[in-house]
Amino acid sequence: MSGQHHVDYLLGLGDDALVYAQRLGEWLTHAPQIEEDMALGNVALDLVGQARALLTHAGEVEGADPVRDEDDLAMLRHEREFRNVQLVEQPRGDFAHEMARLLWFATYQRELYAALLTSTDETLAGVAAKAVKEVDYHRDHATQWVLRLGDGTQESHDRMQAALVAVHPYVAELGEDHDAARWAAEHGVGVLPSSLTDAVNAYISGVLEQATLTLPDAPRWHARGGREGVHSEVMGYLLAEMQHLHRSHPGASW
Amino acid sequence: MSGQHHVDYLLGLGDDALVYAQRLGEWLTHAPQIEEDMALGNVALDLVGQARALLTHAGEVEGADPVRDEDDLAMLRHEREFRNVQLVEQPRGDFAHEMARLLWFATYQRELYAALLTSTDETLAGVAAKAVKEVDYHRDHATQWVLRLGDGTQESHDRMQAALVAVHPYVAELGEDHDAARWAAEHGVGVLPSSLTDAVNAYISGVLEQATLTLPDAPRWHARGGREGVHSEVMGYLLAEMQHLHRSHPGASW
Amino acid sequence: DALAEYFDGLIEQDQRVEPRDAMPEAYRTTLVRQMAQHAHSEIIGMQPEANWITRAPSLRRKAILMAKVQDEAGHGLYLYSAAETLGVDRSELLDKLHSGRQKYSSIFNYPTLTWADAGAIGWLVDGAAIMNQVPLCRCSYGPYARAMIRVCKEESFHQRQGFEILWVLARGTEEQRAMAQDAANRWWWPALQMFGPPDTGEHASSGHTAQSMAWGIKRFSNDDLRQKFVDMTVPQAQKLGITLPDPDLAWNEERGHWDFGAIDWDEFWRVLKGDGPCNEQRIRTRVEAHEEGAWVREAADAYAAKQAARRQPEAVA
Amino acid sequence: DALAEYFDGLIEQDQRVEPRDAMPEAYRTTLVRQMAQHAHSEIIGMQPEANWITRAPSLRRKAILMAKVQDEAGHGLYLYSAAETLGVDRSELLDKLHSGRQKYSSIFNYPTLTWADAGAIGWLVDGAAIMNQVPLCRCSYGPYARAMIRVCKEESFHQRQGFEILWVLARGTEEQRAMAQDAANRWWWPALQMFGPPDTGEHASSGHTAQSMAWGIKRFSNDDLRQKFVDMTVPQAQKLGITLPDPDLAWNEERGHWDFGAIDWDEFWRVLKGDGPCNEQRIRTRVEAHEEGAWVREAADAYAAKQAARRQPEAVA
Repeated sequence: MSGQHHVDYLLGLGDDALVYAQRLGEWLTHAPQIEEDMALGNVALDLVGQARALLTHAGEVEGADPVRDEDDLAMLRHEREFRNVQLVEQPRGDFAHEMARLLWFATYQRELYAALLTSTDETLAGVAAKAVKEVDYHRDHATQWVLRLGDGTQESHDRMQAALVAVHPYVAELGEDHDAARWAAEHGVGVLPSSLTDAVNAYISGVLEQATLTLPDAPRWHARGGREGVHSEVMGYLLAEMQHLHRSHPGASW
Repeated sequence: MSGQHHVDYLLGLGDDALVYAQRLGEWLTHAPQIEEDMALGNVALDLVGQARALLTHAGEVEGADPVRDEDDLAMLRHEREFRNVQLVEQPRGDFAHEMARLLWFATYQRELYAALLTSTDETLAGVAAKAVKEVDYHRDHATQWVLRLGDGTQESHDRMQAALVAVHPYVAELGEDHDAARWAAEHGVGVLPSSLTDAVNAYISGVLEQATLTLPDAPRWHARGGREGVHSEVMGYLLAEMQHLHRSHPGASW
Repeated sequence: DALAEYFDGLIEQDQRVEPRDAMPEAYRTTLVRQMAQHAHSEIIGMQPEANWITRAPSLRRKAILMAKVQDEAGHGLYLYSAAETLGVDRSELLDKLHSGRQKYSSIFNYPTLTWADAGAIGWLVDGAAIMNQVPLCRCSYGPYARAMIRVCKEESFHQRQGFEILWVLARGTEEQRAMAQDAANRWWWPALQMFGPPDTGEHASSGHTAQSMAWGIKRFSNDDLRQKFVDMTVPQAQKLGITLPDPDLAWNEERGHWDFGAIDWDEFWRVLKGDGPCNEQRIRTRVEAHEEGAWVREAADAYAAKQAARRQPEAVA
Repeated sequence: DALAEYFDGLIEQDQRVEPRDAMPEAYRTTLVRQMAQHAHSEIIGMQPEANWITRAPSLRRKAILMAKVQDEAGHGLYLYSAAETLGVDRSELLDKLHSGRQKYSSIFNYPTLTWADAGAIGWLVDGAAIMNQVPLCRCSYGPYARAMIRVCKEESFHQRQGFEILWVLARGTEEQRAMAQDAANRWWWPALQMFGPPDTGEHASSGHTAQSMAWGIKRFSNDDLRQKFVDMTVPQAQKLGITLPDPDLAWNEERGHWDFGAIDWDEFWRVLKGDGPCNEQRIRTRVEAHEEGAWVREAADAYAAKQAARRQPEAVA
């Protein structure tokens, strides 16, 4: 089972990156300005890169015969086998919604990868070393936009505040400990998500204050279960789109 | 080649029904009133029934070894092999848009099936005999709504008129003759689409006049190529959604 | 007084109360609330299954599923009509649904994650609903009882269809079997919760069970219905070859019933109070459809008024 | 006058005209129009390929495609900046694109129907674009020439990537091979049309070729570039094992060039004038993105203004 926990832990990290890259990829040609098509494309590209490294490694640790590669894992798993948090699978909203989501997610990833630099899983530590710089930029990009939108016009302030409310039910899941993470933390492979929460909240509180925004009240409900493959109903549509071509040509190379 | 024309002709009819049923199915739980969830569901259900009969028959006429059944044809063909007109694949718009589309499509289907009652392809004539009554109801349903919306409030009038404009570039394709139809007309199997156009236009003009609406000017462009498998870019997403589950379990029964 | 006596007499003799009959205000209120909640459940209950219409794995299944969702819309309409016989208006009840002042069955706050969920909903959720509803065919209020007769007939058809979906999956590929089992795992406990809190103990609610029983609106207690459901369903699960996710499930020779494990009533209350996976989504979807359709309904009204005026030109002039 | 003489001298000596240099108004106008059209083509040209980002068949291909579409955004930015050196504003040029007063390359009015289209666009469309653009690296207007050097380097990378997509497909399953061939069938003729109408004959346009050549903005005629493209591409198609959809394609020993069949200029003009499969869709997508982003751009401006004011508090007080 310890092997499975290790795999599941890596899949959780990889699926977060993959699924969020998928949503960010939808922005290309739809961004508010061309510079932002590029910037969001960059973030998505970094995340695809992280996903590829993490899924490849997950497949190696799993050691199935034959070994499942990044595409086997991305394109041929069923919805219940994906271990990403529900935050990243939510449909694209307006630009404020995306910046709220990116702020939380990149801040979480930044703390996560910083902690993983010392992972006993050397491949994972290597991924983290590269990724921590990438997500530092992502966090900064989101921060700059949250400041601009929060302290821009009345409309942008209202939209940004509404976006924080919309995203809020999904952020608790980022800090929820699950079996695979508990195993990983015990073995020095990974880190307990809950151990990152204070640093994440501190950073975000700082940004929101400077942006004249307020952290919303505790939401009436919150998302749970992504790490166990329980997703929201939008996930199936996302996977249908992502996997359809690959599944339409079984065994083909691309 | 004559066999292929026969198959293609049937696929064209079947794909129209299937793809439009797919779009109409999206309305369930989204209609403006519960009665309309039921009514649009009914139309969709009739069209799925027509599609099943037509695709099954197309597979039999094709006579591949093994014979392709309705699900092989619906779930395992690629986009370029679908022969529906582009009208039916367009994304769901507002309710006026749907009623504009349904008015054109059901009026077309009504003339079509009436003409196919005397098809030398007895199976096709049988499908037409059942379907002609169904589409008569669809046409009537659309007609009643176009009257209500056209002659309802100012907003509904404007939306209905805008919907006619939006749908207009897609209606010419319904009346375009193509190789398979020419073959079918020559052999008494089918009918030239162009031969239906006058009757379709006459009916719709009558409805629009009564609804205080006007037929839009000739559009700057019009859709072409659906019968040869050239679709609009939305088609791939529709098929991904429709086929993903089936393709995810190769060889499974349901 | 005489009216109250007449009503009490009807109830005592197990006869039907009809809209024209005088009735206690509390009886009327209870019925309106119950019928509305029931209607809302049908309407909201369309969503989890409609989620699979565009993705059904075969055209036959697509057609069956469309017809089922359509039937649920129909059930909603019967039930709103039944409620309207007591002087309320559908639009008023919908407003209460949309604003959260009236509830719907909390089972629909769970997501349908795989195709097998369409089967599990038919088998377990419709199965539990029928168990609740069959006694209502003998409900003291005539219009409700008659609506339920019609609804129950269709529901049992749906239940068989759900069973058949799972039957085929359970005899399919390894992945299909796993899908069926997973769906049963996720829907079993919420289905047991559909009968409401237990009749006694710390989780019992301060409900109106006794009064509803006296009025002939309710015929069996929550726990009795739940036990009947378990007794009916366990053999079906065995036939399917699906394991129900309860290690305490065991035949009790003495009781002549199946024993089952403890239900997580904390989860039940949590979801009921809003912290379920889909509460917000279900209401949002419903409200959006309603709001986006406002201009259509207004147009239909305006058109009807114009038509009426045209039919009576002298009255207008 | 002296300024005109100076300009003519630069052109004669094949030297670069820079923003600070005086230049004829017609030269300026022609350049602005051409650079804008070129920039618009990069921006609109993102759409057909972005259409496959979420559906790319492997993660490696997804990454490459994202990077490519991003590069196109970058090219658009270089080119708008180059145009801005002549005193116009990007937002003004975008308005002209959105309202149809300025064009983009008509090739992007065709849909990408299969994954192979991502390959065909790279191979044929970028290939044709490079053929058009390489001479512009020696364009008389400095900022344009420098932008083109950068663009061309990336474009030839894209062209190789497109070729490689088709290479893999052409060596793949039967369905993949058919997909590659189908894409070539659909993109070949539109790619040939990318060089514009023929230099002579009934379809020749009353363009500004002669003047542009004299100014060093254009270096080769449309037909010359088209021939170069055909000569380059035919051997590549042979290497791929793809048949170009032209029965008249034949090596002409005498000319030392490939002969090719008649281009359907009626279709070219029809699509250019708006009756192409995607003209409306491309502009609608672009306009929607722009309009939906208006509040974001306004917020960024407002924030920048506030920040500037904060940096100079005394100026505000």
